Amino acid sequence: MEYKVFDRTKPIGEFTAQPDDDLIICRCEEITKGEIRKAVYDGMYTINEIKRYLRAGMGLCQGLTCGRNVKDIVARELGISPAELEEATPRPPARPVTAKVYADCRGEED
Amino acid sequence: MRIAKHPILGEYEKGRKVKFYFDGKEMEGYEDEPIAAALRAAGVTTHRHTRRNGRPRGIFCAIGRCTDCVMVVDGEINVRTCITPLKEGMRVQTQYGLSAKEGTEE
Amino acid sequence: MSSKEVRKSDIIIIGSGAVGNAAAYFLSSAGRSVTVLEKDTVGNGSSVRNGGQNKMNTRGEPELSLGMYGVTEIWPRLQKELDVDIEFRKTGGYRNALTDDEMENMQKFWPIAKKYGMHIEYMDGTELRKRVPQFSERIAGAAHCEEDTWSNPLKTTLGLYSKARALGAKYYDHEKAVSIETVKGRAKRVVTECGHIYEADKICITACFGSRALLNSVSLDVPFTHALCEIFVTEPVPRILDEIFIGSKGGYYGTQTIHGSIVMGGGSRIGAFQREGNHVEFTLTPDNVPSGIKGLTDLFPSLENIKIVRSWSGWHDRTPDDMCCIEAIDEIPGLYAACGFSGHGFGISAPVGKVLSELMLEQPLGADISKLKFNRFMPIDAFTGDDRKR
Amino acid sequence: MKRYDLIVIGAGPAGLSAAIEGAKAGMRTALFDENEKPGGQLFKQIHKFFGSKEHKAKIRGINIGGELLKEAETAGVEVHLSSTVIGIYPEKCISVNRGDHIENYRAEAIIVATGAAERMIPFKGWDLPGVLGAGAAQTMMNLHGVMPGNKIVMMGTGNVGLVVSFQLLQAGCQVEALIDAAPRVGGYGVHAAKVARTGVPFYLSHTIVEAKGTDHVESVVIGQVDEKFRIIPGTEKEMEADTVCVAVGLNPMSQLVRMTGCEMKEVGGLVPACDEYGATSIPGIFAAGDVSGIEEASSAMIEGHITGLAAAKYAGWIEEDTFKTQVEERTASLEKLRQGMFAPQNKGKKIEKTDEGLPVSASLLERGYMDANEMETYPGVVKKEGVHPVIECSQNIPCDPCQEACPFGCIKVGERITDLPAVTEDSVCKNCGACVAACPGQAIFLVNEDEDGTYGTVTLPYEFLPLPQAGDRGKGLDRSGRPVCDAEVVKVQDTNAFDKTAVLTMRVPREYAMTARFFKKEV
Repeated sequence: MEYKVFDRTKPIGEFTAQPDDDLIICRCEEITKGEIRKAVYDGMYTINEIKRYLRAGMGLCQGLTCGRNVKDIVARELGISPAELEEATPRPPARPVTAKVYADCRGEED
Repeated sequence: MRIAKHPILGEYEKGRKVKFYFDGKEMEGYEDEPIAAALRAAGVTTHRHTRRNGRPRGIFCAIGRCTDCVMVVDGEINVRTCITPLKEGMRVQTQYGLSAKEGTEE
Repeated sequence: MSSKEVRKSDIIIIGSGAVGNAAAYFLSSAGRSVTVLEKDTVGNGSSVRNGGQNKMNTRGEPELSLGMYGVTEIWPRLQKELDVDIEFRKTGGYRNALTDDEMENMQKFWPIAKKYGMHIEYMDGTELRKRVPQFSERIAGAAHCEEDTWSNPLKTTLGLYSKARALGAKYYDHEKAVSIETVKGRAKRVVTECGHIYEADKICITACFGSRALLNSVSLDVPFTHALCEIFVTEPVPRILDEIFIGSKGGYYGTQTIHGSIVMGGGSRIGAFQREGNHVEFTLTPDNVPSGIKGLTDLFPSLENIKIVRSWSGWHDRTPDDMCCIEAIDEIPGLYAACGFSGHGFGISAPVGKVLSELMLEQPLGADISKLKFNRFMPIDAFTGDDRKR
Repeated sequence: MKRYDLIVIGAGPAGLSAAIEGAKAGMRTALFDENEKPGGQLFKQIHKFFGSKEHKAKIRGINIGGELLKEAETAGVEVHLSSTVIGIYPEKCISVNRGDHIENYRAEAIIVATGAAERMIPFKGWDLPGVLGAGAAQTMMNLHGVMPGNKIVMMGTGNVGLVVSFQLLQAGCQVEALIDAAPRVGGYGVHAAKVARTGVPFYLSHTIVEAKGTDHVESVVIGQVDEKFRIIPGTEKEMEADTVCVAVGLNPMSQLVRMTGCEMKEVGGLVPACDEYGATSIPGIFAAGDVSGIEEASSAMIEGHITGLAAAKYAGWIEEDTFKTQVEERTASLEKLRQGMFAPQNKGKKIEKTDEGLPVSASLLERGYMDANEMETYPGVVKKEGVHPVIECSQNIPCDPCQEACPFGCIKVGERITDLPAVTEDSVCKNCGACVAACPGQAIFLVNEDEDGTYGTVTLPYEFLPLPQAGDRGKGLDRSGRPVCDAEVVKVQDTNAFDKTAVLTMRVPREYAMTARFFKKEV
């Protein structure tokens, strides 16, 4: 699907605080709703940017829990539907893997 | 908090009873059940305190995805207790940020 | 925007990586109107696919002036001026050697380093392990370089963007520049894939490997190739090491970030399956990352029990001499470019952006870039097979 | 690199079914799952499934899981458990964490059947221990035999919320309340009714304001919401609870399939854009089950079979003709399940009338149980002399075991599997209880409205411990769980054929025979 990229030159107004800004959204990195909302006004319009800027979705669970909620918050600030935002890029390993295990890579022999 | 007998499942198949240590305190659980299940049965619900705000956390997804239930197990941090099988003599410690509190080893 | 409309500004920058954003930031700060064109989304290329290191100890001499400009002036300045903490630290770094030969080879750098005011200390394996006991017994010796630094590539790239944008730089996403057009012999216009036209007196190309096609559009070339690099990062762990570390000739490197995770990476030199449609978001074969992890756990055995949480990859734009190109292009006035960073560009991205801004603002340059010209590459000597340079 | 003909990721209902088809077609098939046990969510689903015989209706999920696994092994599927696929790479290659090392494999075709993960909504205190997914609670009690808590507030009245609430009751927990921000119950009415009749209150148009506590949930504040889901000030209400279960929907686990770079689409969750057989935009990569769109396990199984066939055809293991005939059969079966009020095409629609043109019970949707005066509208509820079935089934759902259960022809579902069951006119009920035990919705009662001029009897399904005994005295509870009359247990049937649904007959004053629907022993 084609994701619409928000026109970064179009103003989206000023950040204004909301009463539930202190709500934790990314549980692993303890990133709040307010931090995510503020980042949008700093110019972070994609989920990958939010992740790189704040670490939301970059913790131990790699965004499995908060991904959807971050998307909803960002979309709301941008005034678009969450479906228009691409989710953060999923990357291996899909679950944490101990370095020792990861380094022992087999599979050449049949 | 264990279910003695379930109307549909009857009695649960469990491994042998084993001893383990939670923050130095001796506890009992069944071999190969998740550490988190043994702790919940023993009434322990706080697995760790978060790094940034020191908030208590416990079981959340129970299938190894959310990583909220991580603890220090046999000295290793960030062990997902909901999918890590309990073994005889395991040392399980509450995780504070990235480590266990000193003095909770034995 | 209608296809006929022309968007005008003082300066157009093509590519919103760390270099492009740094240039945009310095130029906007100087009051110029800047347009940044990005083919994908902001800073989604090699600027966020690197380990954040500025490995002064492995740079070629032509880049050292830029490197020192960064270490002493530009990076500390960004750390203060940007609205985000880019985590710039003068960490110092260890570069390791497995054999005495390698060690000897490494020591050849000393007089050059001295010339640029760098502080390097050489030590044998025993001394190294006295300082950092976690290093492998297999390491024969190491060089410690005081000028090695680290900054967070994600926050730097986005922090520069955010600040440049706040200062008025206009960013356009998914706006792939396809050609540069000249008017009366000067670079003047940029045409994008969807037919939009942008106009400025100065056009600056900072588009990583995309730069080559753009240069080709005005009949210029720089001979760089694609090379795959892999990065992987661990869970955060209590502090192990402040310094950055660089493996021996394998080239893999690592740093423990302020957050506590260890960011490691390198290039396996295996870039199989580069066929059309195979995307490079995370590496192309499943062997690359494990082989890198194996190398680093051999170097640093205590990493063994730490969990890897994420891996990804990207392209290098690799030149024949592994050094970048940066200049105001003589042949076409108004055209500026910086590319070919060969896998170690992030460490000098901030000073390169600054020097680009100095070129465009016609200010004295903070670093000597005279040996980094585009036309330095020549065919090898056909008789001896040696490299030749202009 | 080791090359299989088919690799299936995820040993849930879809993955197992897909692997079975691949192996049956002769493909060298490997199935990987990160869990220690196969079956995906099936082994947590201890309730009887809806559908028809061909969909394994009235069989409990756990037993279906066992059957599927056996079938897979017989077909020759290599089942690799505790084997987490950590990445999919170009050229149909995967990396698997085998516990102490990584192994890479390639295949001609890969089917991704990674299922779904629970969706979570943040509220104040949602990170406190004691707040957990409803699926997590299910895992704790049904797999590990541990109660997730004592006093539980359930957030969400979709099928997961309703089914897990019932399971919590079965595990011996107290369910304090069912909360939903929507104005109507989201799941099957019959699932709601069986929870409501035990006395659990439903709070529709309500949400959780806050979970309070220092180290653990100690209480929960709920509040009423307006049509824009904003809390109406002054409606807050605090209830004591130590656990909050969140059941607000599922998200497809699309991480792995997205690593292939295939095209995705948004349908209430990000799913791969697949053709009707599960082929993604990348040749040789397929998706089946919840990862390609959230549905019931029964649908996932059929989808798995279809996708398995498609992969076999793709790699040249079956001919076009065989593929066509087999897929047609499966598709017809799937279509049956995708009918009725809760069909995917009706998602989010407000349905006012049944297919029969009867008004949908408003009380059921707003409070979780039907009002007595709405009852007689439905074809399953008739008043008759002697013992007769009373089928409190008021929504068109794809389910028909009741019709087959009655050996005496008392129950008829009709043309379509979704038609409301009716009690046939001239039939004679022998009070055997088979229909009571067979109904996956526990919505059938055998009622004798007037036994002797004073008392009537009600025969009802009972899946709790301790099981009451004949002679036990207590209260008859109405559909809302309110004690309405004295009751005495006169018979308890608990045969193997009933598969752990005990059938309990209680004697109540005859004026309560059409009201009392649950028995609570006096303590």
